Amino acid sequence: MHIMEGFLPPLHAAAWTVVAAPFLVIGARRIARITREQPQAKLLLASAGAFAFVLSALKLPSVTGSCSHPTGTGLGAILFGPSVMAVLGAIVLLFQALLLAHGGLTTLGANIFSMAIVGPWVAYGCFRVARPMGLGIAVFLAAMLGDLATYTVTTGQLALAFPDPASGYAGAITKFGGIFALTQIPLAVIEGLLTVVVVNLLVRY
Amino acid sequence: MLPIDRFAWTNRWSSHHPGERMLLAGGLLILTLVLPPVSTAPLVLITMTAATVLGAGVPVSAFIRALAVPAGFLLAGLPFIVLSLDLDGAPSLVVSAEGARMALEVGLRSLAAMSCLVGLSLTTPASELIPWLRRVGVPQAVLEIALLMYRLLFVVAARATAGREAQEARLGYTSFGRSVRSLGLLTAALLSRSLARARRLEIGLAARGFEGELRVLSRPRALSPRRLATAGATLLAVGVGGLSLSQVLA
Amino acid sequence: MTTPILDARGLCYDYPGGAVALQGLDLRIARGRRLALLGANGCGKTTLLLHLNGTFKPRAGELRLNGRPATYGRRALTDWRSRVGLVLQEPDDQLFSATVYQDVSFGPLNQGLDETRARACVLDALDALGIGHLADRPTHLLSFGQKKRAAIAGVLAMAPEVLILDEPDAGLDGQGVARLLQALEQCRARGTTLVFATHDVDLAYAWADEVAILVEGRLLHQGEPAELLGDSDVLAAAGLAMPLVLQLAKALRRTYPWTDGQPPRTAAELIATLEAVPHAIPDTIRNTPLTASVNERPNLRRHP
Amino acid sequence: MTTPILDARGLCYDYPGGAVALQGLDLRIARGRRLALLGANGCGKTTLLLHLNGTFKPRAGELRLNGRPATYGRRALTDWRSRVGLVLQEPDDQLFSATVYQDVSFGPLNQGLDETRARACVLDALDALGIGHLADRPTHLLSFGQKKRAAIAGVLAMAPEVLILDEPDAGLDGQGVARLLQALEQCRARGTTLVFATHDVDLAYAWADEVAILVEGRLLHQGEPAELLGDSDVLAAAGLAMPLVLQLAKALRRTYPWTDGQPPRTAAELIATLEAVPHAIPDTIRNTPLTASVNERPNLRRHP
Repeated sequence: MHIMEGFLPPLHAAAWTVVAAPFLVIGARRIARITREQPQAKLLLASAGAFAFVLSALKLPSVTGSCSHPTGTGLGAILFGPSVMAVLGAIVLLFQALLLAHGGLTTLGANIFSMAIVGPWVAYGCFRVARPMGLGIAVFLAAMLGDLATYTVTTGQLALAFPDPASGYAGAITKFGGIFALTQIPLAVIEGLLTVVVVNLLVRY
Repeated sequence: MLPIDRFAWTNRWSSHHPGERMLLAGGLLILTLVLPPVSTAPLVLITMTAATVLGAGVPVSAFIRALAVPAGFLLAGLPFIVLSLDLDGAPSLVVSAEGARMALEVGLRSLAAMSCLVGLSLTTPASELIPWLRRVGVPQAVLEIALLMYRLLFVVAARATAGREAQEARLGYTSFGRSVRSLGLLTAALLSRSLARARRLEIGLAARGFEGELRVLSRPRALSPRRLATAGATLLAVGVGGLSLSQVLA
Repeated sequence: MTTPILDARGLCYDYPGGAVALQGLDLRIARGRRLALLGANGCGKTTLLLHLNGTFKPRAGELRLNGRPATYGRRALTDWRSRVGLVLQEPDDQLFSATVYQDVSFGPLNQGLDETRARACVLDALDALGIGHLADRPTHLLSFGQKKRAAIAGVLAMAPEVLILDEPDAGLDGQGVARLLQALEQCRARGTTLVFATHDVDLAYAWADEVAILVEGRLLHQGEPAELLGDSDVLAAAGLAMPLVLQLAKALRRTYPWTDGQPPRTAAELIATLEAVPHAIPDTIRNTPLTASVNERPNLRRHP
Repeated sequence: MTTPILDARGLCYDYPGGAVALQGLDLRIARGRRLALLGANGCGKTTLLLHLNGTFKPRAGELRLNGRPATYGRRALTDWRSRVGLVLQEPDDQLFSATVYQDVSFGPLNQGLDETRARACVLDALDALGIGHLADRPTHLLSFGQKKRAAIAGVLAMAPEVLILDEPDAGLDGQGVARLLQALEQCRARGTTLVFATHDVDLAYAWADEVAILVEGRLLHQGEPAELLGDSDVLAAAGLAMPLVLQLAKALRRTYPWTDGQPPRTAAELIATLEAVPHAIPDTIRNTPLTASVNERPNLRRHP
């Protein structure tokens, strides 16, 4: 769920950028080191990133009829690890803003934090923890909970920016959380199912 | 796929130095964020639309279409700022004056900011914006990956589109269950083929002497002082206009 | 005259971003025939094919399927795509499953057939394309020609009335093309209408009952292969060259005339024609040196 | 006899997984000529090309570059690839940059040229391929034929002594092939040795000074195009058909003989030959019906 351009107050936008920055610096250093040792990794990472961008532009079948898009967050985290995924995810988000007008430049920091940092880390953690329960279950939980974590963070970001005049942050979280619960939980489940189908096929290849 | 990109390469300003457009769109974006939105945002929206449509010659329909999707999300989200949730006693939703004022400000600010983003991306290819990230300290390796990704995403997108068409021709999206399965099949195939393509690209680039750096030369383009001055004057006018209009409104 | 199975009238289509693809295109596809859609790269062939099975909806114009105007509701599209099968140019774009068998079963299962009937359709399609022995092979280990036939089998298994193929000969060597055409002849024998989009005039001339020539998103002409492909003006307008066999047949006719019947369509036919001639050529001709200048070699084949 | 620019002897190569690609292949590439590597799909053409520029290292056998045995150190490879340019079949596997100009500049920069000289090489290569006007176009908005020429320019900008192209005509229509061959003729005029891998016998026959026929990872024959491509036994062993022009020239020769000079290589030459004949054919022949049976249409083109 992208926060659109100009939606966040400037201070919030700047603050989320600062929060996301250390993760990106670590990820970028790691990529710089990997590619110094293996220059071909540049081609592989760029291909994976291009794939992630295209995946996010494919429409996901949805029960409600509304259209949504797979985030590929869980899949990316499982395949490449969360620190590399933070940088790839950030580039994908930049392209989504510039090529599709999804998200924005000033809100890039906030979106990177929810979608390219928290989502992948949660997915990766779930995958590691749930791996003994079987590949399918681990992949499903990783992808679904990674998505839900992203939505939860987005809810928090919006609530912090727009506290309810009457009930403050608690009310704002209830409001924004309510919308996301209705629309995004089914999508997170679908993303989980989709990722299981994909990983099963990849394992078989 | 990706009509915004097509206009970015074919508009009237595409042969100009990208810095000129970054100054205009980026400057307006900053003004939108820092100045009072109710007075500034409409000026920014008008200026950016005029620049993109009249200046760069992007069809107004393309500008509106690019703006429509995020603006739709914006409209859907604003009621939740207008409505206030009262948690004391039985929870109830009420329209609050403060909420309405905030929604107006956020809505205008966001719409104006989107027009800057859309105006910039309809007139300037993403591949010309990315190299500027070097100036904020992004490592060369990451920039090279981003630029390569820009090229490859069109290649992958073409395969994704064709694959989707082939699956639809074979009735792969006629029910929910089939759709999830078809999309899963498509995703897995795209991923493994993207990685296979990376290996073929490795061979293709090795034949051209690739040893680690993806260095290329761009055609030199000069910044036009006249256009820079025009952009600066526009920014000044919008800034002064926004500020004085907000005084009048107050 | 019977109702055409597909009838397109005045189709217009623009791509987002402004590229015009079709500008008022007409086309009639008659049942049970072999139609070649000919045109240079970028003339709108592929865009047209994507209209013929309902993937794209025209901005203007109308498509009739068996005489009735096409509608784009979900059920109508399902029915449409069961009748009109489309095979894209690149087999890798349409093979998704792990094995050939699984991949070919994709369409029949989506049509709602039960497993027994789907299995019969799959085996039947594999058989028609002569790849029954490849059923359990993983798709990514097939050769290019095998992939192509597997992709066609996947569409054929849905038993379409019309089978539309985009550039079926692209990337195949001579034997591969021969095998493919043989397989398609099998399909036609079962009554399937065949449509090829191609830029290969030689193939279209040798194979089609009818050709439709496209130029810049419009139909230039539709008719008899020998007539259209023998007309230099039509070909020049379409940016195509004359089929080699026809070029030679015409050249031979000037010096070495035959009657006004149908000119030969393949090298084999042309040679058979020549061999049927009594060898009574006077010695004066027999001894005339006929070699063209060897030093001067034009770069362009097929462009006299 | 001069030293061949590239000389392969007994190359052997296996793919991981057991597929044998080359089994003792020999090949000599003479300087300044046009060599066509002919063979059916899967005969090892592409694998051979990847050996010729050092991408693959043979399991056994030897490659000599200008008479000296190839080595596979980093510096040796850099030098080798500057001398032997390889253009892959799929332009998307070789184009990686946003614009044509940027992409073409990659090779010269890797060769260590300074900016001024690299820019000169880029413009020169774009010019040779007739795509100077596309320099600032984005790679992804090019047509297939334009992409192909851009990919070739990217290799040509490195000023290789040998330019090797894998299936250069694949996916191009007649005009696209003509434009490409014209551009390559420009390269040859500057002294570049040209090597094509193709399965198109017509193209090879019309274009090459010399052909090498590959079968299952071995060299079957290397020699004169007219000689090898006119030999039915050689062609049958390689799974290839005879070039159409040569088939007809031979058929005509039986009924309509010419001297023992070089047979014509293109339709244009063949037709010119026919038109040079005095029209004194007796009326008895002129009136003989020569049409082949129209109802019986062989499916296979080029396979008599």
